Amino acid sequence: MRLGDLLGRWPVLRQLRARDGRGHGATVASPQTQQLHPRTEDADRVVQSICPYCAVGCGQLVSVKNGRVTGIEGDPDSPISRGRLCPKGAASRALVSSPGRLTTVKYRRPHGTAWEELPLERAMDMIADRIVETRARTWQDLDDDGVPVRRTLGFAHLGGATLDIEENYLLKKLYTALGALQIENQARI
Amino acid sequence: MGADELRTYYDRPVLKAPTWRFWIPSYFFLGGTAAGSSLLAAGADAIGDARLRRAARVTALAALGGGAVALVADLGRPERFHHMLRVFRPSSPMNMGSWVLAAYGPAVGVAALADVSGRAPLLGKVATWSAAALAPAVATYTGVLVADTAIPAWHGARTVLPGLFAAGAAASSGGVVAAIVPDAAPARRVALGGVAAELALSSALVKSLPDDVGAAYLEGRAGRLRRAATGLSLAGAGTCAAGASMRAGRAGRLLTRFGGVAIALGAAVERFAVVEAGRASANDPRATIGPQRRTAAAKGIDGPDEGLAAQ
Amino acid sequence: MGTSFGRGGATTFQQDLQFSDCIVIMGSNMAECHPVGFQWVMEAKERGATVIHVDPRFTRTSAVADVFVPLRAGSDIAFLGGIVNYIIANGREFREYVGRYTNAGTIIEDEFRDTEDLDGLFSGWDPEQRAYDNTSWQYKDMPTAASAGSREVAGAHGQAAGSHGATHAGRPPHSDPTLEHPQCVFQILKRHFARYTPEVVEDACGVPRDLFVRVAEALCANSGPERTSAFCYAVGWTQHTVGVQYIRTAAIIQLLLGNIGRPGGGIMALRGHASIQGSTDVPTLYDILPGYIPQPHAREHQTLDRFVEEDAAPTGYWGNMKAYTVSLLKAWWGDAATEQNDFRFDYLPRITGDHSTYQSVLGMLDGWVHGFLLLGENPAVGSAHSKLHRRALAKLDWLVVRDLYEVESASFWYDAPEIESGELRTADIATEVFLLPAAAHTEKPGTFTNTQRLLQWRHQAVEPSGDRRSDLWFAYHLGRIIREKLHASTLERDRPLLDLTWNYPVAGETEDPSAEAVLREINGWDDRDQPLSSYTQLKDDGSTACGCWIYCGCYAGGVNQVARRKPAREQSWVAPEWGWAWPANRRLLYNRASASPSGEPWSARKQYVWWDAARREWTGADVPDFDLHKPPDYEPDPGARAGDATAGDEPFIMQADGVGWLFAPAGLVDGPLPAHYEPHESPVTNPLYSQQANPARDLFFRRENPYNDGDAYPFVATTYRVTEHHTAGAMSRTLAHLAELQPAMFCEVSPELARQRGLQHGGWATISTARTAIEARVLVTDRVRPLRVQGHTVHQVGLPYHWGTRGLTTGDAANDLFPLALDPNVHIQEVKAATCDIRPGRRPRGGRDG
Amino acid sequence: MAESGTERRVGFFTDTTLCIGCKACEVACKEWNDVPADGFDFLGMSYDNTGELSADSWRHVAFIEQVVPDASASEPGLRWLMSSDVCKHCTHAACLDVCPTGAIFRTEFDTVVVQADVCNGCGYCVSACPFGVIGQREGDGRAWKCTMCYDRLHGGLEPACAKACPTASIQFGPLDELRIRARDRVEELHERGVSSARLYLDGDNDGIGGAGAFFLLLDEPEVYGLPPDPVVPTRDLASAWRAAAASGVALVAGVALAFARDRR
Repeated sequence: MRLGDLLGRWPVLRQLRARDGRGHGATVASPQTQQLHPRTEDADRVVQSICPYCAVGCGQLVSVKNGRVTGIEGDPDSPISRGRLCPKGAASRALVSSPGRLTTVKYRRPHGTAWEELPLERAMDMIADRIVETRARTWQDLDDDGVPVRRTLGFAHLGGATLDIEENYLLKKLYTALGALQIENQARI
Repeated sequence: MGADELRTYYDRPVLKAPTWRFWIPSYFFLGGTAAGSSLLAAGADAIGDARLRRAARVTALAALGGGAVALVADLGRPERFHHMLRVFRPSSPMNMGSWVLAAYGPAVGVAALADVSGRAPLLGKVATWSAAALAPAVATYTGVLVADTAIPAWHGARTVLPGLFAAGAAASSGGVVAAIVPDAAPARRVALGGVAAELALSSALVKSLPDDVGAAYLEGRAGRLRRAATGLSLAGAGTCAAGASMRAGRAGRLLTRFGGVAIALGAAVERFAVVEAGRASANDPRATIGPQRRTAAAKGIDGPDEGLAAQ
Repeated sequence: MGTSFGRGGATTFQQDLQFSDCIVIMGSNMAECHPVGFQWVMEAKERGATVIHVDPRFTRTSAVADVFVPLRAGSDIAFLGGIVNYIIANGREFREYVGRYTNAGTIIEDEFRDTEDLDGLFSGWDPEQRAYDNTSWQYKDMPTAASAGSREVAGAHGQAAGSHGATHAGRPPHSDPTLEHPQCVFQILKRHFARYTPEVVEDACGVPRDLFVRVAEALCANSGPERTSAFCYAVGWTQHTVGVQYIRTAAIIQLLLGNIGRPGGGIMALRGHASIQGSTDVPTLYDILPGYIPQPHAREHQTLDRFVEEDAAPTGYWGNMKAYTVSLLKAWWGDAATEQNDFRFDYLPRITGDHSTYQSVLGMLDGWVHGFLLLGENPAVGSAHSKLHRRALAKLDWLVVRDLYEVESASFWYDAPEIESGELRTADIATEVFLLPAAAHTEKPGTFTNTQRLLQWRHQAVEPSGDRRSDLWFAYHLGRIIREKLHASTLERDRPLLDLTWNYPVAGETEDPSAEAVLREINGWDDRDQPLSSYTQLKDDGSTACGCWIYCGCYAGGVNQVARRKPAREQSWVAPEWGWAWPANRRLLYNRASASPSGEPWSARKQYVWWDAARREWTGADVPDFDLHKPPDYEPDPGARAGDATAGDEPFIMQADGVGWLFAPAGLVDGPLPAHYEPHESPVTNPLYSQQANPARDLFFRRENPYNDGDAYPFVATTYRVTEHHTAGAMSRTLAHLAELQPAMFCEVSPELARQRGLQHGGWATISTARTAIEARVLVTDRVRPLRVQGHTVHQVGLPYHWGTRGLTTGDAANDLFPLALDPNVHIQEVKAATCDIRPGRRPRGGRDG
Repeated sequence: MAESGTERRVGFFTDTTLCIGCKACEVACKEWNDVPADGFDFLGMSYDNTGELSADSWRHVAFIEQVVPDASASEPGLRWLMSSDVCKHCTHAACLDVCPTGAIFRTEFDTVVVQADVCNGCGYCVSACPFGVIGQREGDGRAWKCTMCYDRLHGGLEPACAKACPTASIQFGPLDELRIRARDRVEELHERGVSSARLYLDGDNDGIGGAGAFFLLLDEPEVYGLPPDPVVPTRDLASAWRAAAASGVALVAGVALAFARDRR
């Protein structure tokens, strides 16, 4: 950068020009400071969402830039939360963008002492096999008294209550068709 | 809840302790030494004592150089040291000090270089006297800097601290220069005078503060440092005087040298004592709340008896 | 809740709390666990309402309440029963409301015997089965069902019973409008609660008399035509061996005071998870199908007609249960479900008792449950006796865990406390573990149903990266793969799977199924494939399909009603155009009761829904929870069925008799009226009856589940959340900005207990039960107060349960301490009260069984 | 009095009677401003594990447990005070006055902001602040504190903490309006019998010339860790400089005297 520009950006000279003998205000602001603005203004889009923590159901606004969540704030339009969030809701951005999150499938073979990598497709196929095999092995057409039950008690499901209703619906539908009965969730706990 | 009993938030400090590390009191000492030396150099120039003048000029440059290093080293972002001259802000003693140093530094440098090189004696003279002109500011602004904080032990002593630092500047510069040229009576006198003033102002400082604030200078680490400083100064002064009284002779010179160094050390430790006292004072919520509670009461802002009692 | 009013959901919505004149928060720490919802309580307070917090601990809710009542954990029914008694004894009930809108006047069978007569038991107790035969609880001369008395069947239907009431009772043959008849509900109620005097309350709860009276008086003074009071509760009530009866008692109070169906009134159930209401409405629960239709039972329900006849009352809206069930079967098996094959009712697996998760866990330990799928759940920390759960996981053949983070339930095989202690060795654990990364709420579209039955759609913000997938993706593709594997099968058992309608449009390279298509199926369609707009359109002839009848209308007109986002400031305070609430977008349930029997508002101050005589329809601030054009004076003909059988002045349209139930002749297995029983583990003897604890509670007597006996464990332990963390901690311990706010597992004790046990503030303590011992940092605080109960002091130990072995802050799991002891109706564990001991210092390393 | 207040002065009014101690303000602040975590220490100070305002905590919720005599109940009642503290954005701001680089400056909204691209970490502001607000960040070296979300203000948004606050305990707006609202609130509380309600830093006549962030408290400031009568040190700067001038003169005189005898 040329000396002229450097001098031009020297606040002392700006003070002289502005006859500012104190140097407390705008004259000492850096170019970077003068360009400050809310990063949400740079978002590609802002999406309406709902907080995933408790059941109050606070509205959230999710800012997205280049396919990444850049911010999550309360949604002022919500008649329930009126734009406000609790500490957990306020930490939602960290929740979804934390480096601690899982990104790939981990597999532990029986008696294994360490996690192994496993392609998702392979994992899904193996899980399907386990379910089919266990179901076949433990199928009951009749119970001990000869009453039709057409079910398996060989495996169980426990779901969190942060699952969407659509997700719960498909799960219950699938498990019921499989004859799996021990389908439970957090509501029991 | 009695009015006498102070209430705090889990005994936690209200203020933040200074972030300054040992560099800063070191600079206070070195800067003061440089300033005093610049005055000695001018004095020596006036009486035409070349040996004393050279010793003073070189001491000033050495001390200031060390001080500059200390200043930069203490910054959280040393590479940005030049931002100190980014603005002109009279409300900031540190900013003012920076501008002063910006003028003082070159003067000291030129004076010393001219002397050592033996070239441009006139320029050296001008530089010497310019440095001397700025020296009082350099010696005292640090006292203002420390006083212009929220820390009770410092802010409460704002009218004494500049003087204490000036006295320290005299003592340390006199001490160092005397150690180099033991025969130079003016240096010895400046050193001894400095010590006298330093001891007087140091006790005046404590007396000027209310007990709950002044305690910071008497107790703990600060108290120990302060006592050490006093000891060194007195011992140094005694030795120096003794050395001077023994007309010439190697022994006398040796004593004077020792005395000079001890005096300088005393002045240095005194600065560390002041900084330590500030740290202790900031960490003690009572030192902050006590005096403010008294001024508040004077203004009629509700006192500790109200509040709960009203519940 | 369902048993009393007809529906298993909060009767009101959070914003409505602002119009309360008195709010009693009990069994809930609302300010800490629902801070944003709590703004409406603060609004009410600013408008002059009295806010009362009744809790074992002085919490952040107590801090802003007008009145705080310290209560011994587990003594809530004694306290609430005291209020019932106070109301009746002082004639403070809302007489007209009680007379017309409740079953107060109904005459009960002469054979009925109350706890008064049988010292803590009701008539029909069978010690062999440890179950009640509820024949004698019925309305006089009403036909009763055979199922009553069978613990197996009755117990099996907890959730269903908890969701809708009178499955067997219809309109009562005899009633006494004067409420004077000795066998009428009101008189029985009066006798039953007569012993719940302020003195007894003080003795049982440790609540000073004057303080109790202050609360009772505040409630009475703030109820009636001009004023309303509300109750807020959470898991502090449900997680007990008499949890359902806690809520019943509050329901009785609210009915007596006329606070149901009216603005500023009601009972606000505060759920702890984003869609926990949704997960019972559209359940992944063993005992119900979507919309609280019971899972058919092998003994009772082999055919659809028998099922309906057994389970649906002829009158009230449950009278249409066949239509709801048939529509569900059509949604699942489409063309394969026909009139001729009973709509494939036989495809539904049959239950034969309690198949709840705790049974499954014991099944793992006993080796008959081999596989386990955990989706966003962490029982290794979050379930009662979590140690037992970890040991069960180690017995599995295979385990699937889907979560955002690696939770303790996935990592137990190498970092469980039992590994540290040497009780388990990694190499010995044969469990095969699949850990699949889940998509976050921003990475998938879908619906949460919040605590006030409100369905809110989330738009997808970003695509999930790596192997992260939604559970919708997992369910759909798992089903697809299994169907492909079995497509050639001729086995009868595979028919339901192969006949299943499983064709959802997928999009994107990850082939994500369309959540909107699933929502459309939940809403349902008619024979021309047009989306239905109301459950009243559902038919029992197979011409309609509907995945969840109570959600019918959420996709009305082919529009995603759930995604509606009309800003609050642009509509009324009820905000009917924000999301969609079940049923039929009604925000305040039973709101017909906000008008007098003749249809006018009880008062101008409390008007909400009323009869517009000119336009001959119900109108007001909300969607009327009533037939829109049924006049107040409508009287059903004797033969009327279902909705037509409900009179114009009967607001509880789901109930067979159209009124709120002070007395529950059916639907509950542990009594038609609430009675105070001590927690299974309690340091005191029941001050009210010689029957110590709920006789019908679920217990599991086995080695891994020892119960505390007597003096070894002199203190009361209670668990709870703090604002800064979320449940088992996977969503908060992992985040620096939350973890730093509560960085250590701690326990809260009173200065007195600290002195007695030598506990150092800030130091460590070891808390032990017969199950195990855990350690925690000690927080000595006046907020925990020793209580005087029956003349001696009861100390309580507060335990947040957010910690585990993983995350940025780790600690022992409080749930390790608690046994399996469950409510018999809904099989929810008791973790709000148990006995324990506490000692200074850290727990012994190695063998954790202290 | 705005130095360069081209906009209306804005501020925070924190009404501690509405605070439920949820700490949403602390988290919302850190999430928006990317402030790092401040350590995972269990402090045992009621529910306060933040401890104090610092470079890494720009909001701090204080928790105070008090046993108080309750006339209406048979046993003494409890009072659990909660208050969300923040930078006061003083009218006469010590940190700004002493900052040698101009990193700290007064914005057009009359707030006090540190420019991270200018600060060289001299630490002077840390000792100067009479509230112990501003601090130096470990490993970063620069000074940090609340900016009242200066970037958000530019976009017409309210600060993150005020927006999140579930119970409107933290209120943001034009300072003059907030002050009127606060005084009405205190009157109302007194009428309700909350006689201990009082405002802190609500006027222009205190030692800092008024604050951009003021509070409604239920006890003395020091109970919340706040100084009862804070003063901006630079108020007394002149007297310090006078002392310096005097000592400078004395120093020169002293040295001159030391040479006097040797003049030839």
